[in-house]
Formats: sequence, structure tokens, C-alpha cells
Amino acid sequence: MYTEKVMEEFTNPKNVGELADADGFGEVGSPSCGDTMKLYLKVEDDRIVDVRFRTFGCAAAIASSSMATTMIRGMTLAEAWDLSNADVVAALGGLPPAKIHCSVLAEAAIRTAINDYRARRGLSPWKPCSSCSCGGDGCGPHCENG
Amino acid sequence: MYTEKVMEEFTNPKNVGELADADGFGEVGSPSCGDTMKLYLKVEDDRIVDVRFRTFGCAAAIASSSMATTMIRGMTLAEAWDLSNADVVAALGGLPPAKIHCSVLAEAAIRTAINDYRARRGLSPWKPCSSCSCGGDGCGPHCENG
Amino acid sequence: MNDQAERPVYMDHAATTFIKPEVIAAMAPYFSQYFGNPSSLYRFAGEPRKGVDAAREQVAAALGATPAEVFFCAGGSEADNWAIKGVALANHKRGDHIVTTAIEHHAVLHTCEWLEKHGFSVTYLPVDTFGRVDPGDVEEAITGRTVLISVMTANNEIGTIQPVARIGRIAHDHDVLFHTDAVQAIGAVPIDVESMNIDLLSLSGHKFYGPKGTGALYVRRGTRLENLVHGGGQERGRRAGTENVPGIVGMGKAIELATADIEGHNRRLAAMRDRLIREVLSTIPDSRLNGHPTERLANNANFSFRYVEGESILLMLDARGICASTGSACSSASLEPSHVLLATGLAHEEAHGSLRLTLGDANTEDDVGYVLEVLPEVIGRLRQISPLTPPAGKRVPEAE
Amino acid sequence: MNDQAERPVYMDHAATTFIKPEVIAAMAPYFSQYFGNPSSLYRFAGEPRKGVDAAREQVAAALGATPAEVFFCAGGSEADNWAIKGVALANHKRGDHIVTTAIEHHAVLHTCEWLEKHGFSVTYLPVDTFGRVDPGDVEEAITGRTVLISVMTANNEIGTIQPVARIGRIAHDHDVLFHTDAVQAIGAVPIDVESMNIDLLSLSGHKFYGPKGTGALYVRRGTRLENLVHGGGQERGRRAGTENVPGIVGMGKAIELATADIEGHNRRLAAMRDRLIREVLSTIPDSRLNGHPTERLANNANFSFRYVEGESILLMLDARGICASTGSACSSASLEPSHVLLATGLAHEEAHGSLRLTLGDANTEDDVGYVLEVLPEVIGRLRQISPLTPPAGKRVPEAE
Ligand SMILES: Cc1ncc(COP(=O)(O)O)c(C=O)c1O
Ligand SMILES: Cc1ncc(COP(=O)(O)O)c(C=O)c1O
Repeated sequence: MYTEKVMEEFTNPKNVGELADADGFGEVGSPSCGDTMKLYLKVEDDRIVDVRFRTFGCAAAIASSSMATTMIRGMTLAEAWDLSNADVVAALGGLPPAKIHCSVLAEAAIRTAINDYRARRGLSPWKPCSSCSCGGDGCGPHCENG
Repeated sequence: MYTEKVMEEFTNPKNVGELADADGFGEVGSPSCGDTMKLYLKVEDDRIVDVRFRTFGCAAAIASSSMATTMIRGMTLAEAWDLSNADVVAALGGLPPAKIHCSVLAEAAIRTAINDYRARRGLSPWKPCSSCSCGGDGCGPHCENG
Repeated sequence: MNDQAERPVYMDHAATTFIKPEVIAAMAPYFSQYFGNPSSLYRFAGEPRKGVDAAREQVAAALGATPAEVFFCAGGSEADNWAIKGVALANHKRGDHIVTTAIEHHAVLHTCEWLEKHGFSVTYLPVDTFGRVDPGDVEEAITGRTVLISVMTANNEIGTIQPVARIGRIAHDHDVLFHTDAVQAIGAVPIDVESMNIDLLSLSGHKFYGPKGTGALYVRRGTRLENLVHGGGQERGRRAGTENVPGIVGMGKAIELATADIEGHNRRLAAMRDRLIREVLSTIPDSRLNGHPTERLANNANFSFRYVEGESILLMLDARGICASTGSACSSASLEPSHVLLATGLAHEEAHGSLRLTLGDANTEDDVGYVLEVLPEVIGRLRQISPLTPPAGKRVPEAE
Repeated sequence: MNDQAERPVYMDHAATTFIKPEVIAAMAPYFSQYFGNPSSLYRFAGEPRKGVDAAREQVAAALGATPAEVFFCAGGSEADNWAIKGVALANHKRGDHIVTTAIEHHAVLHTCEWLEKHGFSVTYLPVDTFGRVDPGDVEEAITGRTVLISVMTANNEIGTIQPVARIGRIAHDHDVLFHTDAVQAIGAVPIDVESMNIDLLSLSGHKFYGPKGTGALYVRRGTRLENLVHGGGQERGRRAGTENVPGIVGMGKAIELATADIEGHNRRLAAMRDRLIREVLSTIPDSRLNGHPTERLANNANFSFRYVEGESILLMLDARGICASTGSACSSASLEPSHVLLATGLAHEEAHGSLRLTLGDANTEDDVGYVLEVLPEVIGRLRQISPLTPPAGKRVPEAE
């Protein structure tokens, strides 16, 4: 059902934990819906220098959390914002169709944490393309409408 | 499906044929219904001294014909009239429920041939119990209502 | 009885076939080693799941379909019920009329009769003396309310092959779904659901050297179809019930083998069939061939012998170690003559005297020779017993 | 992964069982030697027919029924569909109401939902926190239009055994037919259809060490029931389709073995189950037992672990070579938490963290020991990952 890569990330997830001095924090999902994720970011010079997560959910949710956090470590916030769940799924070698939604959790947590970081700095939040009129050509950091 | 006895009677039926000088003849059934039997009786002193049949039908019909004709050989006409299909079935060691009706063919042919014999002698026909009001306690030759 | 009785000459492959050793070998590990439930999440369920997936590909390949269009079930009867009820109930807002033929298997006919009790109307098309449906009749029968046409690929009793591709074309021209019962046709008639415009197709594993209790329904992508068996999410939510993994694997293997060389297989069986037909008709008077002279299954020979009755023929042959059939196996306990033979115009008494010999992979020319030796004797013997046989002058010569 | 991965500790016998060697041995000759169609007339069909007859007697004996009341089909799902649709459709002039419970298998629930779409009304009775139905509720739910009560003998997820005999009594007092899905109960709960007033009962071979794709429906003599699969005259005209002879023979053998010593079997499994329950609850904080403390299947242990999710538990166990389940096998691909756990009053998050361990004949105390070693580690590990786990002070001690 799951790829070997998924099972590897799931059984040995990276970046599990909390950051007491996080610069950005995101919490998404609700346990009654099945998936919950908390994400902690440490940011230096607009770049993610440390990241931790905790996830309640199925193997796909945990593996996506591990993979996504590994991928954004070292990225600029703009790069991290652009990381889509499809990128995470690809890095995992695919997910069963019924489990794709689990990878959205990590994408959402990252964006929530980035906007938390921006809010703490007094910056206006970036918006996902779907909530503006850029037509999906680029939004958030790159978006004229942002 | 069939007992060994049925298969024995079927594969080696006794009394197959015709009697050119029959004293009684009965023909029952119709080929379009599946079963047909012709029965020839030779009678001496009210006793069946020879009997032959031809049957078109399934194995049960042929076996019943063979068994019934073997049983009535040597019987008085009254005894032969009383031979029921149940007696034939019992002698065959049983028949599948769906095939019981086949044994009725022989019973019917015997009675038809006996009444043909009686008609040729100017005697009134015997009736099966079901067609009189004796209540089934005994009919035909023994029946007060006969 | 005779020597042959122990290991009979089996000529009833339309009733059921033996399982090929390769099929048994393919199934074997799934009984004990890979016994897991394919729906389970752990790795131990991987082998059973892979087995089912591979079988789905094998079935799809045999039909020119995609694996996503193949749904496993428990046999040809279930597949027929599912296809016909499923289409009828799912489309009843669009229409309530079904077109089928008078010579379908009971799994189709009785299902149609059930639908008639539930508000549908059904046209049972006639067939010609060879058992062929006229595609023109199919076209004429279609009304604005027609939701389904169901015509079998090949008949189980007389072996007649129907002009399925032409009927499929007509169905699609009129935007009506087309189902075909291909239970007898797999391995004998090349199937391509695309070019033949087939929307639903039933098959049954034990008719092509696979296991009993296995079947499949091909359902063209996008076809509206209600479930017959509701429950768990197996078969992508369309047929509930824990998968019969060994059975499915066996059926997959069997259909692969059965369709690997249809032409060669047909050539071999048709040679034996044609010898049977030729010699029976020439040595046994008052005999006739039922079904189509050329458009017939390569393994099927169906005769009528006047003056004698089918079950008697069958049991006399059985006593000589030959397994054959009269009418279809499942109705052989009934007293009605075959509805198929009657539909081809046979009188009751001719229909009663029918014999079906269906050849299979293990039959040899020796088997054919033995049947050709025994059958005339049997018919002769029964004609001696029968009151319908014409008198001596016109009488059939006694078989030596 | 670990050593155990190759030959896992299998504790998912409610999903499916291995086949006992005696069962495989019983089936073997019917694949090749006795491959004939039991409906055929020749002697070669005698052995298959006898095999089916003997299996029918074995099933009847296990249920306290007569062979004439046993009908073979292809599994528990088909049996459930047949029983419920069959009774509903055959009795719809007398009524249109069905009483069942919220915790039935999907084969029952989805069938009832289908009937609701076709004009029937269905009462889904609640259960208590242990998953028990109150017979008083059953009685109250009966109306003048009720034609059927369907309550499972034992639940597949939490193992709770229902007061079936009392419900049967109530059904009969009110002249309503009573069906029970005994798929999980065979070999674990002694069944006597007479004293328990059961009119229809479903069973499935692969749940008691028999073959997959086999099942049976017990139908009390005289019960009005429509066919689900129409066609040939098999199963005395009530279930069409060439009989799956090897499967039927195997199921007969399996039920004979499974019911030979129910008490001894239960004693052995219950000892292991009780050890599992005792030690899991005492070593893993924030864990609870789902289902009834005593009225439960001897092989079933079902837990909820707070803060963690079922699929994760299951796959971590799988990585350590343990096969288990969360919710029912067939719905494990779905994202909904188990309808059974929700019906017992669990919150969504508790229902999500459930684990079902179901023991079987091959499990040993060593297996139990291994699970008791691995499970606390797995739960501990997942709780480390989970954001719901309470902070360190209140934290679960790390499993060593
Ligand atoms: C209680 C119950 N009923 C019905 C079924 C369906 O049985 P099968 O999968 O054999 O069709 C199952 C098995 O999953 C079950 O546990
Ligand atoms: C043409 C046809 N359709 C359907 C069936 C039913 O198949 P099964 O008996 O495997 O359910 C048969 C077999 O008897 C058949 O010959």
C-alpha cells in the first residue's frame, strides 16, 4: 500500500519535537477529524534554520510531516511557502489516492507557521493562490496581489 | 441419483416388446409430455401369463416399466390392479422425488390394459379409488362402488 | 458396466471442466502461505493483494479491457444477475425495457423474469433454426425506454455463436448498454470488448479449466451499475465480500492459458467435433444436428435422436463410461425439454431426445472413436424399447 | 524491520484465518479427481454430489439444523444480503420495516440502506458502552409492519456477544422473522437455531479456518425468502450457480472441526486474551478495553490508546512483525473511524486510536509475550510524535 520511502519516513521520522524558542508556530487539523499537526520554525535571515513537528495521524500524515520538515530545513521562507503537497508526495515516491489529503496537512502547517512568523514581525500574511485573484500563477511571496 | 436397482432394471430391462395376440392392451402418456408406455397382457384364468411393454421416457420410466411388468407376471388381474406405483418404487429401492411421477406411468398402463381386457369381455371397467366414493379403502376389483 | 467406468470418457466440458495442473499450482500458495486478507494494511497482505491484482490484469488482457474494468465475483450466474439487475436498477429513471433472447441461460432469463415482476418489460427475441439471433430483430426491438441489450456470446447447449460485434454496434448506435454472457465463449471466441462494443461481460472460471465458484464481470468505465452484494469496500466498493484469493488467482491463470492460443485450441477440438458430427449423422438414422453448422463452438456437438429420450441416452452412455449431457446441466433434473431447443423450432419429442457432447483439452481421437462405437448401440437399444420407433420395415437397423 | 517479519505473529483472525491442513486435505480430491458438476446425471457426478451433501450435513449439525435448511453461497456478505433482501422482498406485502443495530457489519448495514432507498424503513438500535443491544429496545422497536429483526451473534470489531437467544424469543413472540449474522461466532458461540429461535443465519468459511469465497445461509423450513441470485436449479432452486464443490467440502470440514470442542477452544484462547488485556491495560497508560468485559469472543481484544492513531499503531506493529487491525479489515482504507466504536460512545479521537488483536489456533503464549513487549514501545513512540500527548509532567513514561 505505502512505498518503502513512506514506511522509512514513518518508522524513523525526522524532526519530531518542539522548539521552545520558535519564531513561527503553526497548528492545523483537529483530532476528531483524524489528523493534527503542530509545526515549530526557527528562522534566521529569512531562512529556516531549524524545524520540529508533532503529528497525530496515520502513517501518511507522519511520513509527510517528516519529509516536508526535512525538505524545508535550510529553505528561505518564500521557498518553503512554495513547497506544495505534490512536492512532498513526489519525494515520498507517491501516496495512495485516499491518503493524498494527509500530505496537505504539512503544507498547511508550514504556511500557518510562516504567517505566524510574519505576524510576529508585523508583516501582512501571505495568502494561498486560491484566495486571491492571481490565477495561480504565483502567489504568497511572489504574488502581486499578496 | 438413481439406486443400483433402478440402473440394473434400466440397463437390462425385462419384458421389452409386443404381444401380437395380446388379450389386453394399454397405452398411456404422450411423447410431447415426455413419457409414453404401451403395455401388452396375455391373460389366462384371470391371471397374467405374459406381459410386454415399450416405453419412451427417462431411465425411471423404463426401469419402472420393467419392474412393474416383472411384478405383475403371474398375478391375478385383481392383484395387478392393486399394484400401486408406490409398490414399484419400493421394489426399485426408491426414486428421486422428481421422478416419482414416472412410476405412475406403469400403474396407469396396467390399469388401462386390464380395463381393455375387461371391455373386450364385455365387463364394466374398474375404477381407481380416486374416481369413486369408497374413500380409498379399496376400489377397483374390491370396491363396492366399482 | 465396463472398464471405462472408472476413468470415464468425459465429454461434458460445457457443464464444467477439470482444473489444469498449472492452475492448481498457481492457487496452492494462496491457501496456506499467503492466506492474508487482501484488504489488510500489513505487509503480510501484500502477496494476496498482488495475486488478486495480477489476476485482474490477466482477465483484462484476455478481454481487451483495463484492469480497472474487471470485477471479481463468485461465478457466471452472479455476474449475469449483477449485470442485468445492476444496469436495470441504476438506470430505471431513464427506462424500463430490456432486450434479450429466448435462448439465454437461466441466469439471464430468470433474472429478466424477476425484473418483470418489478416493473420492467422484457423482449425475448426469437432465434432461427440454427439458434442465431437476427441483429435486425435486436435493432427493431429497441424503444426509447430500452436500457439494456443482453445477448450471449455463445450458447451453452447448442454452441451457436451470436453476431455479438454487430449487436454491440447496434446497441451503441442507439445509446443502449450491451451485456453479453460469455461464460461459454472464453477461450473459444476471441473477445475484444472495445471493437465489439461490449459494455458488460460475464464469465465463469470453471468453464475454462479454472476453479469453481469464481467469476468476473467486465464493466466498461463509466457504466451506471448498482451493486448486487452490498457491504465492505472490496472490488473498489462494487462487490462486497472478502476476496476468494486462491480462486481469483486460479481464474487469472486459467484465462491466460485459455486465451493464449484460441485458434490452435479450436482447430484441435473442431477436428474431433466434426468427426463426431459426420459419423453420428451418417451411422444413426433419424438423427439431426442441433445448432449452427459452422457458427458453433469448436467443442460442441448437439444431436437429436428421434423416438428416444435424452436422460435415457445419457444414462446408457454413463453405463458405458461416457459422460455427456442433455439440455443444460443445471436443468437436467427438470422435466421440461430444453427451452433452447424449443426456441430453434424443435417439436417437444425431438427436443426430449437431445444429446450434448462437449469436448475438452484432455479428449483424444480415441475418446471420439469410443463414443462413435457406443452411441449407435445405445440409440439402437433404446429404440428397441421405445413404442415410438416405426415398425420393423421402416426400422432402424440394429447396431452391431 | 525484524526477524519476525518473514513469519509474522498473526493476530488478525477476525479478518481471515489460515486454512487448517485437514481442510486442505479434504478439498484436494475435488479439484482434480472429482471435478464433475454435481448437477450432472452420470455417476462421475456422484462424488462431487456426495461431497456437497456431506458438507451440508456438517453445517446443519453445527447449527442444530436439518440439511434441507442449509443453502451454500459465496460468503458472509452474500448470505447477509440474501437473508435481508430476500426476506424483505418476499414479505413486502405484509410489512416494510426492519429492526437492526447500529453495530452490524457493513454487509448488513449497507443492505438495509439499500432497502431504505427501495421503500423500506429501518430502525438502527443503539448499543450500550460495551456494545450490547438491549432486548427491551428490540421489543419496543417492533411495529405491526416489522418483517425482520437482524442482530449479529457477535461483533467483528469489539467481539461483544449479543443476547441472541432472548432476541429470538422476542421475535417469535411477535411473529417476526429473526436473522443473525454469525460470521464471527461460528466455533466461538455455541449455536442452536431451534432453542435460539433463529430463522436465518449467515456464516462465512474463511472465518473458521475454511476456504475464502464460501458461505452459507441457514433458512428455517417454511421461511418466505426471495432469491438473490437467479438462474439454474442449484441449492434446491434457491441459489443459482454451479456449486463450488471443493470450497463447500472444505467449509463442511472446517465447521465440523471448529465446533467439535468450542469450550476447549475458547478456554485456550481466552487465557491468552485475558493476559493480553490485563497486561496492556496495566502497562500502557491512557488505554482502555473496547467491548464487553466478559460477554466477548474468546479471541478478541480491542483497545483504544489515547493520543495516537490506529493506522500508525498497526503499521508500526507491522514493522515489528505483528499483524493486527484497526476497525474492520474491509473498511481499513476508509478515513472514517469505526461506526462500531462510535456507537459504543467513544469520541472520534478515541475511536481513531483503536487496535484489534484477534487470536487464533496457531497463536502461542510466546506470541502474546512478543506483542506485550512490542506494543508499549510502539504506543510510546507514537505518543512522542503526537501533539496530543499531555506535557512531560503528565507524560507517559517512555517504554524501555
Ligand atoms: C460480522 C461479519 N459479517 C459479515 C462479514 C462478511 O463476510 P465475507 O467477507 O466472507 O463476505 C464479515 C467479515 O468481514 C463479518 O465479520
Ligand atoms: C451460458 C452460461 N451462462 C451462465 C452460466 C452460469 O455459470 P455458473 O454456473 O458458473 O454460475 C452457465 C453455466 O452453466 C452458462 O453456460
